[in-house]
Amino acid sequence: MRKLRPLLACLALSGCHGRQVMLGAAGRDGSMFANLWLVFLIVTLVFYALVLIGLVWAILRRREGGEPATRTGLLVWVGVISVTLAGLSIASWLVDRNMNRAPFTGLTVEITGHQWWWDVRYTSADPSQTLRTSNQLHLPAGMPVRVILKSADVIHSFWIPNISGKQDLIPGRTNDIVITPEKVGLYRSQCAEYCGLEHAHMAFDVTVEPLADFEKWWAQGLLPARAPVTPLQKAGYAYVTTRECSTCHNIAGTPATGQVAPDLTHLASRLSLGAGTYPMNSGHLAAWVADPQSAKPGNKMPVIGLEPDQLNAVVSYLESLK
Amino acid sequence: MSSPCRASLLALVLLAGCDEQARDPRGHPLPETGPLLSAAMNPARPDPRAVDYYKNAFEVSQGQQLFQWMNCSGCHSNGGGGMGPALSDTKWRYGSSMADIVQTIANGRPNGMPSFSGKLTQAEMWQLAAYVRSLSQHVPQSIRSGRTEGLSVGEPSTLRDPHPPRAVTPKQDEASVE
Amino acid sequence: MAQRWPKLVLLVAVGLVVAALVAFLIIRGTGERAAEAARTPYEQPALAKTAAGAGAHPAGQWYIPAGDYASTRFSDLADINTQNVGQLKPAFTFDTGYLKGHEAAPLVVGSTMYLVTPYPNVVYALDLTKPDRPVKWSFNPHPNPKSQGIACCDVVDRGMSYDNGRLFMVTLDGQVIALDANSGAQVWRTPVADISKGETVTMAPLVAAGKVLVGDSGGELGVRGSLKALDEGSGKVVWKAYSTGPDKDVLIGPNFHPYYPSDQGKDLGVKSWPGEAWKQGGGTIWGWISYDPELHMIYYGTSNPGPWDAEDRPGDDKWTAGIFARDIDTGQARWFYQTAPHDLYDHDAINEMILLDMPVNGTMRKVLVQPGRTGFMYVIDRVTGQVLSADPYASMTAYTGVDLKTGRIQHNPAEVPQSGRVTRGICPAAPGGKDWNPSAFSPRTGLLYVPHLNLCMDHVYTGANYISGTPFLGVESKMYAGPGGYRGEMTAWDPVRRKPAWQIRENLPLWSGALATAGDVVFYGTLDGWFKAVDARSGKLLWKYRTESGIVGQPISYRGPDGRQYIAIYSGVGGWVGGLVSGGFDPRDPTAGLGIFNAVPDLAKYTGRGGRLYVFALPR
Amino acid sequence: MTELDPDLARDGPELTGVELDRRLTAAWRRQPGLIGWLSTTDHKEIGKRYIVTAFVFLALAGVLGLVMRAQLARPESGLITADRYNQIFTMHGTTMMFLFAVPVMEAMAIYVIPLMLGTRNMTFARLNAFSYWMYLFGGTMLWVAFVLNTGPDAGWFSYTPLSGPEYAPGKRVDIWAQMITFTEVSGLAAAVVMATTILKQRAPGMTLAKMPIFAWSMLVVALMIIFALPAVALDSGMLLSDRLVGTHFFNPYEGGDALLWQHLFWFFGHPEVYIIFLPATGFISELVATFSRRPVFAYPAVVVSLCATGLLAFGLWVHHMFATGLPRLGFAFYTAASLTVSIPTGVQIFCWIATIWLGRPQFRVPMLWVIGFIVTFVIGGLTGVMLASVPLDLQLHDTYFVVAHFHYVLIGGAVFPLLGAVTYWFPKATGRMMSEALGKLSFAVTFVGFHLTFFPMHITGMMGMPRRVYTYPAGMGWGTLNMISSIGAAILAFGVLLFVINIILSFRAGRVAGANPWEAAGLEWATTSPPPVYNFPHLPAVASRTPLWDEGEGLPVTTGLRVDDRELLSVTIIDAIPSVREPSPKPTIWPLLSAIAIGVTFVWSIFTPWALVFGLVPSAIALTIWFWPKNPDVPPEPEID
Repeated sequence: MRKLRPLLACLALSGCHGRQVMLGAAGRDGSMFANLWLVFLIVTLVFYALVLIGLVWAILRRREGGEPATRTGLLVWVGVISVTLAGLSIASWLVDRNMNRAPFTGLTVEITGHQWWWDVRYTSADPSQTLRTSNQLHLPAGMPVRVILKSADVIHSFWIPNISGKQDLIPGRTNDIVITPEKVGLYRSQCAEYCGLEHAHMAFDVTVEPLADFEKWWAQGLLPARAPVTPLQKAGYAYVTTRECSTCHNIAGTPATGQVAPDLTHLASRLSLGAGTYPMNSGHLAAWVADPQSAKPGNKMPVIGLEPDQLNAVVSYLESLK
Repeated sequence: MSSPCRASLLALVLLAGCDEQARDPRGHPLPETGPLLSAAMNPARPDPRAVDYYKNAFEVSQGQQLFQWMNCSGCHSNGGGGMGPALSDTKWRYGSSMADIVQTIANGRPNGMPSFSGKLTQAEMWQLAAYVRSLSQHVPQSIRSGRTEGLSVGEPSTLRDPHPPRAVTPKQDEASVE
Repeated sequence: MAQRWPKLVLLVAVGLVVAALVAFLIIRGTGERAAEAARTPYEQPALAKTAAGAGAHPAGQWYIPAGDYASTRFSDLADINTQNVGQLKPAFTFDTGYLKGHEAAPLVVGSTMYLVTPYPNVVYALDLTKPDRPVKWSFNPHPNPKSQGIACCDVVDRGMSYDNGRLFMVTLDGQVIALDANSGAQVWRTPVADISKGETVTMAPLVAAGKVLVGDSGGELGVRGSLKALDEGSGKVVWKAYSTGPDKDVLIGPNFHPYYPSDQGKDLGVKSWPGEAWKQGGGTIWGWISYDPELHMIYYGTSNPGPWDAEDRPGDDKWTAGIFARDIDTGQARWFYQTAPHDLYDHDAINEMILLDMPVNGTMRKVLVQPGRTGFMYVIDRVTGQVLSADPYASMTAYTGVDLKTGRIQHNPAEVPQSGRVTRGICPAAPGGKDWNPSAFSPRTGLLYVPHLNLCMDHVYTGANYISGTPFLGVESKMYAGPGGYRGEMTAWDPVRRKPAWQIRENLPLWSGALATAGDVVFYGTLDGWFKAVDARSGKLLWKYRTESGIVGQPISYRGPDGRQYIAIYSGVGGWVGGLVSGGFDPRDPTAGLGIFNAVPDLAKYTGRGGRLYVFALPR
Repeated sequence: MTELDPDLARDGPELTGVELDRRLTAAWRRQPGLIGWLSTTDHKEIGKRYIVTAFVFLALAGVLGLVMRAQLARPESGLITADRYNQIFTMHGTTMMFLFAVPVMEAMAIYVIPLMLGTRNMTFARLNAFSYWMYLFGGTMLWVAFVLNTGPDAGWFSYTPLSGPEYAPGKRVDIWAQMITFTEVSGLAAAVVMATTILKQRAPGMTLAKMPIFAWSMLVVALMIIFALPAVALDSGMLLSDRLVGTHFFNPYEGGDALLWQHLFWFFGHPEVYIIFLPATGFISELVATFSRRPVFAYPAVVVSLCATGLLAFGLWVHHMFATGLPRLGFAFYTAASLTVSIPTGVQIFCWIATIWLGRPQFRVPMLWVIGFIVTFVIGGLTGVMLASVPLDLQLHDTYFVVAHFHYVLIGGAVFPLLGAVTYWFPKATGRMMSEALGKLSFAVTFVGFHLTFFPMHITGMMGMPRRVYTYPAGMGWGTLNMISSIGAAILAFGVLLFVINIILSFRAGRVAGANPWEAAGLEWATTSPPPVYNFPHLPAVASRTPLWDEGEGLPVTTGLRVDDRELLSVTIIDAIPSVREPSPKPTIWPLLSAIAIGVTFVWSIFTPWALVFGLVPSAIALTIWFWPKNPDVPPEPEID
């Protein structure tokens, strides 16, 4: 029983708030998972208890009296296991079927995994309403969302534990998963398939918000980047949109049109930096731009070696990209 | 085999192994602010950085990725050329040394090669140069890879002639004569 | 049992004999009918005719590459005919001194022939009156050498135009130059392209109604395509019509009445693109412009959208890969038809449009006919933009047809390229059923002579990165011969009956233009350097001549000062497919040259580089 | 006593005792010196080398595990770089699975099985030696490469395309794939030797129904290896050719498929777990019987369970791939199959507990490991039940929950029984007992350290921590639990260290053990400790499953085998009726030389495909000499009635 206590503590943790926990139950699948897991947990605990009781009893029992009916016991045991497993199978199958029956209402997000960041595209029948962003996901609460998953290089896995289970992004295949976030809040997703050097730093933020807020966010996302205002920002703009940055990154409405790295159009409105490596703030932004290889060694952004005043200007401009 | 002999052999393997297989995400820069390509001016003394790139599998693979990302493949295809000259043959209009190639990438060339100075870091240019050399088997066979994850582009580089044809250094191709 | 055998055998034998007899009669009957049909097809009254008013051209002269505004490339000289063409001999040759693709058509004005070479776009004026045809003058515009590196498919020049004592030429780096035809002196020079953005100019400018019309090249480099009209006298830009972007940039106004609803709406040049993709959206104009003086309208096609990777640009990508009709004075669009909405394969619409008047379903219609890169022969009402018919003339797997109700091309879902998985067997390949090399039309036969391709490809999207002045493609592709194993084909197409009259298979892709003459001879050249003359009615090969290099030029015919009929053609391999030889590329890489070199890895066996004008005439 | 006929060539009533020992020793001993040492075909020597080598790999991989725990003790720790960490976790997994777990089980069997079956050596003794050399070379190559910074870094599962030619530049993954080739050759060789030995070389009278359960488990395992390993051999071969000569097996662009790798890998990979686990259940059955002083309860049920597990193991592999987007309908089948496999395991656990119940348990050190096994393994089994469910697996997959699960299964389910088995058979191999006190201490420390390390991982997994991350951000709530795990890992390592110390001390100064110190029932205890080079003076014959308990000292023997040459007795497969006297090959250096030639070919072929052509020549020469018939004129032995 010693081992049960932490297990129960774990169960208790499900009540705690975590941005990346399985028992967060913030989505349709997440809730079903929590319930099914509880069923499995109780059943397995009962069986574990039975085994331990049997073992302790076998060790401690006094060795007198006749042969107990062990043969019958074996048959009963096999019967009990079989029936229980059949029950668990059916329960699991029912939940699985239920998860797959999520209604689909039309919001489709296309996510492409890259080493080591996420390219996110909100599709629309009207191509000009297509929204492209990176390393973040905004979802309307209560609406099933179809997520189309592709990979540009190796296998990654899409997983927002609070909301739903995993689905792999496999090169040459297009997978999809329907997720239904239910609780408004901030969550975190992390790549769940080993994808190379910086697998540990391949996360993104998930914001579940009311539909109205979501639509507002989408509309804002379609706007081009803010124009620089202060002289410092203008100097940063000049650097970012003409030099190394622009070769890889896109900032809508500017000459920075690179397509091989995360979109920076509304960078400063995101919650984190470097695919969940740093929280977003000016200090981290400066640290990241100055030396992206220090916090996330091996990522594809090179060390440019900016002079201090250039760095100031660049960070000042990037910070203004709300 | 005597034990000192064995030890030295091991050390040799060790050195070779480290060079070719190491992965340094920062590249092998002399200081980024240092003089650009000083060695390119002096062909007698090759740039000390060169060997760190073209004899390193990781750097070549990074160069390969940049070759796609920076649209080099748009002109030079997978070495066969198209808008730009072929890189997989034996003709080198502007020199075949690592420093020459970096110079070409950095400053461009008059017949259409654009300049990437200010668009790429020096380390990236060296990685690209290493990959460009690999297109004509100018890097050790052991660090080339059999294929890319993509459309098959013919004979795998690992099987091409391990003895590369000797490079022809700056000789004006008649096509480039105006 | 044994006794029944002979009976059985007899029965079977008799049955077989009867069956064979019946079959023989049936086949013979069909054969006779077919032969009959082949003998008398063109005696019908309803022939297609050159559009009234657009077919005029000065007798025995050649002012613009297409010969006339209707783009027929028809010469009314008949001295050389099917009987005597076999005696053609070279009259003279001229070496240009450059070894890239010679795609231009020579011009003949009076007693002077004007030639333009590929980059560096040198112009020569040859005096035809003297026996050794000396150079009267030459002009070197000195274009920026950097432009060589951003020209997608060899540094070609497709010709000049002559009007009113002046020659109008373009340079690879995007300058339009007017020259005095007598002296070769520069009259004006206007830059219309920015090579730092990837813009070049390779097309032949068209002079009409006092304007020099010139577009741009660079659909492979994320150029935002546009057509410019320059004042013939001053070189000032009169109007400029973009192929993407808001209506005011595209010169779409109240007179714009596209036939199909999918082309109606405000600012479709922005709304049919994601985000700001239209700014690098391609739609360049590097092909041919036709002009109908009666309707006062010009017709031209726009090129592929950028990038080639269609997954990067969801939407219809207006106004790329389509045909515009515009008012020549104001540039205002009149109608538009998109041959390939959301183009998947680089199937531009820049090919030549031949203006014809012909019966369609019993009534005469003013039409334009375009052998499209999509592989369809489009017959479009040139007044309204309605597609009257679209029939495949080349091997086709990519499309299943064109819906004449909506005008939309129908894709074969199995051949839609994607990222991460190679889609195989796409026909036609990226250069299309036919590339730029123009067809000819003979009003005598009512047939269109289409030199075209039989190529298919494997294609995969890889995602594109936009860096100004570098390629913007995002594909890898590999081309090869289509069904049948041959790579080029000369088709004589009957636009009225909507089917080929005859076809000639060519081993190598056909990259030269065609010429039809009143002597009922059709001329064209092949990549292995053969210049061929065939019977316009039957396709029978009448004569051929081996030139020094592959032919990618446009043949013309003129009457010399000595009164004889001449045929002129450039020989000098190059262009997209011929670039393999002229650029010295490496065909071991199957993706080289955007994948086209894989279709002609043997080209160097047939031809070396060259750059020579050949002029043929009958012996005296 | 009359003079013995010096030409008497067969053992029998006249030829016993010292003279028999002299003659048999002369026939079976190997040459002295280095060459002799390298040439040996004695299963005991090979088995001991195998065991020691496997434990060396265990220690190395364990150290890597400690390094990983040190790195993960704190969030955003900069102790080792991402690149190093990825190499380390790959090496840890690869070494543990391919170089420790499977080989050590084979190794124990190579040592014990012939003794258990009452035979003088294994069939194909030279192949057995060859198997060891290939294993040694493969493991050495991997570790030398790792030291040279060429350690594989694509995970022990090496999913394509991460392990493919584009995303794994250099020779790192080639080393991994070629190491697989080495272990495949070695594993298949050992499996063939094992299966044939068990089927054909049992003591007369030891019918299949009287065979020790450990032999049963090894028979099932050997057959599983023969069916499972070719899948991964094919897989790694295709990977190598993709990388080296540009084939497109795993290139989706050209019609290959990244998932093909996973299917083939897990078709091997899941049975692999049972290949490790089933021998451990065999150990447990032996230990439980000995220390409960009665035969295992419901022998037929246990044997059927073993076979059922072996069969079912091949029907589960897709449960590693629930998140790959395969058709969901089929998943229900794999869930059911995965759950079904816990029935035979449940049966075995019931039987062991029932054996304890019915017996008179003695709590010696091996028995403690058995109890530790049951307490620990059952947790791993039950979390496995959770992982079999598709909806649960889609969350739990690739998190630390899974890390916890399989360490409970593999350490609790295989290493604990192994350590128990080593303690149990140590006196047989060395003639000395292991220290009981130190053994109890090491058990206690290991047990506590293990649970402290791995139990918290269930929770870190539930809290969303993915596997194979070299670091994790602060503020995720994972810090404390990871710190506990790291402390636990140190304790666990200390426990294992105590075990090793116990072995070393006991080897030198342990209490001298007799032939049967545990008073066990198996034939291996019928000979001296350590056994003579020829194992048994006369081959024993048996009539029950517990011969030593039933027959005591009067174990019947079989006679008539040659004493002047190596000869084995073959029996019929089911009833163990003697059928043929078979010569056993003499020691020779050629298995080693063949292994060297083939090993060089393998290593060389990482660099060029031509190696396969050129390397074929020395390999063929070495193998030809090895196989050359030495006595072609000796007629085959007549059948025995």
